Amino acid sequence: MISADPGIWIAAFFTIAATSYVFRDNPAFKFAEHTFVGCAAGYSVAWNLTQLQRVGLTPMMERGIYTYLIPIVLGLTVYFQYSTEYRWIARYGVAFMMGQGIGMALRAKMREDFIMQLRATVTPLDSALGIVIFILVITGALHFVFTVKRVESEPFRTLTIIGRYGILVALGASFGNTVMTRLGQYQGRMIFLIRDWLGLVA
Amino acid sequence: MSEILKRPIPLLITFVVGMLMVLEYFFTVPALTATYDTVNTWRVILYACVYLGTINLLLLHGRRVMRRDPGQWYYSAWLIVMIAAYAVLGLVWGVDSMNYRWMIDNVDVPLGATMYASLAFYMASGAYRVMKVRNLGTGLLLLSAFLVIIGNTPLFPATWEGFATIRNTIFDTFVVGSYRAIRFGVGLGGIALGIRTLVGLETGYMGRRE
Amino acid sequence: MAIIKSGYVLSFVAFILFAVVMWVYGEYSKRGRVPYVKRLPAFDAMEEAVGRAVEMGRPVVMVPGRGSFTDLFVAQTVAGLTVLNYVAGLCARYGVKLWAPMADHLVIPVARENVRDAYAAEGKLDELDVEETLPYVSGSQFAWASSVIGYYARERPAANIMVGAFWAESMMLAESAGRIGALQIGGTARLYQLPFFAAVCDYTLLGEEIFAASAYMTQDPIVITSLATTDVFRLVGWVIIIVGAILSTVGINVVYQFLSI
Amino acid sequence: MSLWDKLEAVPNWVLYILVLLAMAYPIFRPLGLPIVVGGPSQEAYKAVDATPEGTYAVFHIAYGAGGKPTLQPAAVAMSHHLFEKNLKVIYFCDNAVDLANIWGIFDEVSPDTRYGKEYGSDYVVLSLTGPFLTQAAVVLSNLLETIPTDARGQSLKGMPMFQGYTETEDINIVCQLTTSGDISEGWVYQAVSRYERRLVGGWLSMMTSSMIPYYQAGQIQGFIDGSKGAADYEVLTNKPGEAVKITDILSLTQVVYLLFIIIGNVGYFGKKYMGGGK
Repeated sequence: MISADPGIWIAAFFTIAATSYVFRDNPAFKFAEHTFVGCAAGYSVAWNLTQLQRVGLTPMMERGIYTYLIPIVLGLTVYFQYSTEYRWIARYGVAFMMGQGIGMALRAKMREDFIMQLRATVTPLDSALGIVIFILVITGALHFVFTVKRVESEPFRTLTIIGRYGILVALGASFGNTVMTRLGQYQGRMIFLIRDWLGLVA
Repeated sequence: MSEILKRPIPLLITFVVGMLMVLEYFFTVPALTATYDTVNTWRVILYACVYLGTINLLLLHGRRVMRRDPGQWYYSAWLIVMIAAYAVLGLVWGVDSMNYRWMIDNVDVPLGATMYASLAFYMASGAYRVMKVRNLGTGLLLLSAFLVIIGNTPLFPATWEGFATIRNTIFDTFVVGSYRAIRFGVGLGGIALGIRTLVGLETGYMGRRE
Repeated sequence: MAIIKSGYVLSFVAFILFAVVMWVYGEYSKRGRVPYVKRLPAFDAMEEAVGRAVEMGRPVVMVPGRGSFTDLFVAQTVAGLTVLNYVAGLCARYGVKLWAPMADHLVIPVARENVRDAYAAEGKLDELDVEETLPYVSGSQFAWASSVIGYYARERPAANIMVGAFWAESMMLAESAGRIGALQIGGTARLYQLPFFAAVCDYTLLGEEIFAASAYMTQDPIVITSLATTDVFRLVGWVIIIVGAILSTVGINVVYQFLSI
Repeated sequence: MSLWDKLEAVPNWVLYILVLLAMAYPIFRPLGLPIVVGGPSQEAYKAVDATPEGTYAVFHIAYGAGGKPTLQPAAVAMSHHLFEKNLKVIYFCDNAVDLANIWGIFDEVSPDTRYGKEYGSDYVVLSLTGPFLTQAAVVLSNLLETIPTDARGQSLKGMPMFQGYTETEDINIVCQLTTSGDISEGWVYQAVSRYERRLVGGWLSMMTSSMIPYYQAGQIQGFIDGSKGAADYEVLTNKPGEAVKITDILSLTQVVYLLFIIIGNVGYFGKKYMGGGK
């Protein structure tokens, strides 16, 4: 039994409009896309203003944490990038954001992306699995060496070629998984259209 | 004095805050962690003050409406109405209200889900049109993709468990080994970029180097 | 003494060593001894791509990615702009039409300045219209992608070069350009989009190769010292893995313990 | 036009109609194929199962609209498991779509009626903002100080589940479901590396390749590999639902996909070697 819920009908319209783009760009898609960009911007404004009030302003007023003025002022400096003369003031907010962001993103990489990965590979070469991983890691690592001329001559050159083919097989596996991702995502929409909207299936 | 304010002091802020984050990770020093927690709280509040993306959007589409760009201005006008509606109703009703959930579930979710999902069609035409075995490299890539897709399709492992084993073996060997080699670079390259930024050698984000 | 957490000592020492090695390479390059950088096949392909455009009398599309300067993909965006600068120079020299769609407000002025410099160096600045060659297409992902795909279908470019940070739109671009038979060179360090470029492009820059390609073009000492430093650590890691794996196979786990301090 | 040219000239809209039909048909006639549960899903299940009763679990919902069709079923199955284990669950998100997704999870799981759980005593929903790595640090180490209220504006310190709550130590496991690489990798840097908590990952299957080195190195306990992992977890928790349905249907769609690759290449090689070379 076809759905009577207006919300489901709106959702069905947007599902079809967003799909139509694949066949040909058309007004329904343009309308859908501008709606999507607009409401995403709209709810992020509402969300962040709510957070600013709950996390920043209320504690500052009620618990007297006036140091919260510092991040608020830093945040406002960013708007000076619109002025040509005082553009440099915006650098204060950006500098704080970049320092905090880069420092946070940088700090664990040595351990988790290098040391721990090395440790996971210095395991006994007593299984076919372990040996293949070992070969792929050392050939793959050589493939990304760009500033050492010695690595471009034998025997390293062959190892780097093996490394590149290993990487291509791995990328193929990743591609295969991406097929499942994208098809699975649209599958969900198809179930919505046939079951929730048209009610052709229980 | 104003020259120091323009560049050296912002770079110093980036370095000091960046090093605070790094040192807090390696050393258990209560005062350091307390400062770090405060800076994180400030970062959340600062984030909630910055609406540049929405402002740029309003400027861009506002200009299109003012100029009455043919075939575009009414879409831009609608976009501005959408920003206003979702922003105001989000504050009036509350972003956690059931009314707002209705607006999200019936507009945003179908749009967001379907736009990404429609990439499935590009993958289908891509598979047919451009995924050709042109050389050994693309051949290996396609063979591996083929075996993984078969392993991911319950129809095949249900007939012969070996298909699932082949798929899992490809992941447990090629993907682990090769992506670990790739991850070395992501990690070390990320550290190099991070250090360059903290010491002020990489200031792309501050606009061109004067 | 500040208590360094157990299991983090080696990482901290390695982190400090990384900064020191980078500083040492920096000092060397200041005295003119910039480290060597490998010439990648995809780099030669760019010359081939512009040559093909001259023969076919069709434009070259160069997409420097959709990243910005303030997000963590700044390095990929800068690499993309370097390749844009190089391709723009070739297009100016051989009188080929270039089209480079823009997606980020902060990147536009820098990209246009780069291309102006490239055309000026070839003495062809008068032939350049930055508004048309580097148009701001859109900030939103799918609107941007549909405009680029529209350009491929209309202009049928001879070559499509995509280097920089890409997201889900990479498959759309690669598929559409492949459909019209353009010679494709793709490169990104965003791992999730790498499979599409590798599957569809004629030449692919895998992950960090985009940094090596841009470093080769500019010989920028700052980027090259970074590459050289990461190579030092990669090769040290290479030796550790070989020694460690062999020793642990015969039951000596000293390397594993060393990596755990 | 030779046979090979015909094979290579199928227009796109025909391909798309075939894909749509292949997706629609099994919805009417489910194939009902058995699910072969993968290793990583089993490890994820075991990790949650080994969590001591009464400890805290952080559950990060970050798949938005794009990931909802394939990952929301995993969130539902995992929520059933967390409540069955009598854990105190801290749900958190950083946008309105994921908050709507969390309300959707509670509609299906109904923790109050089915498990006798009470909001504020057994589970809570937080809405945060800021760069992700900062959010993770706040949730794991400085929650009550930084975030005064929950998603509905109620005070956290007043809630029974936060009486005597000690930051970080009380959190036994972090579960996350996301479509963003920065978040899946970010959790390794924060939850595993900085705060040494157990981590169960969950993402779109296209992200598995770049995350699997962390799993093989033991940094991640187990993970949900897209809709396939979600179906596995539904089977493991004995709650078959949307994911089992999607994976069943995917069988036919992916077979059609394989045919496209084959036909495309047959046409390509036919033309190249049999006649009318390119």
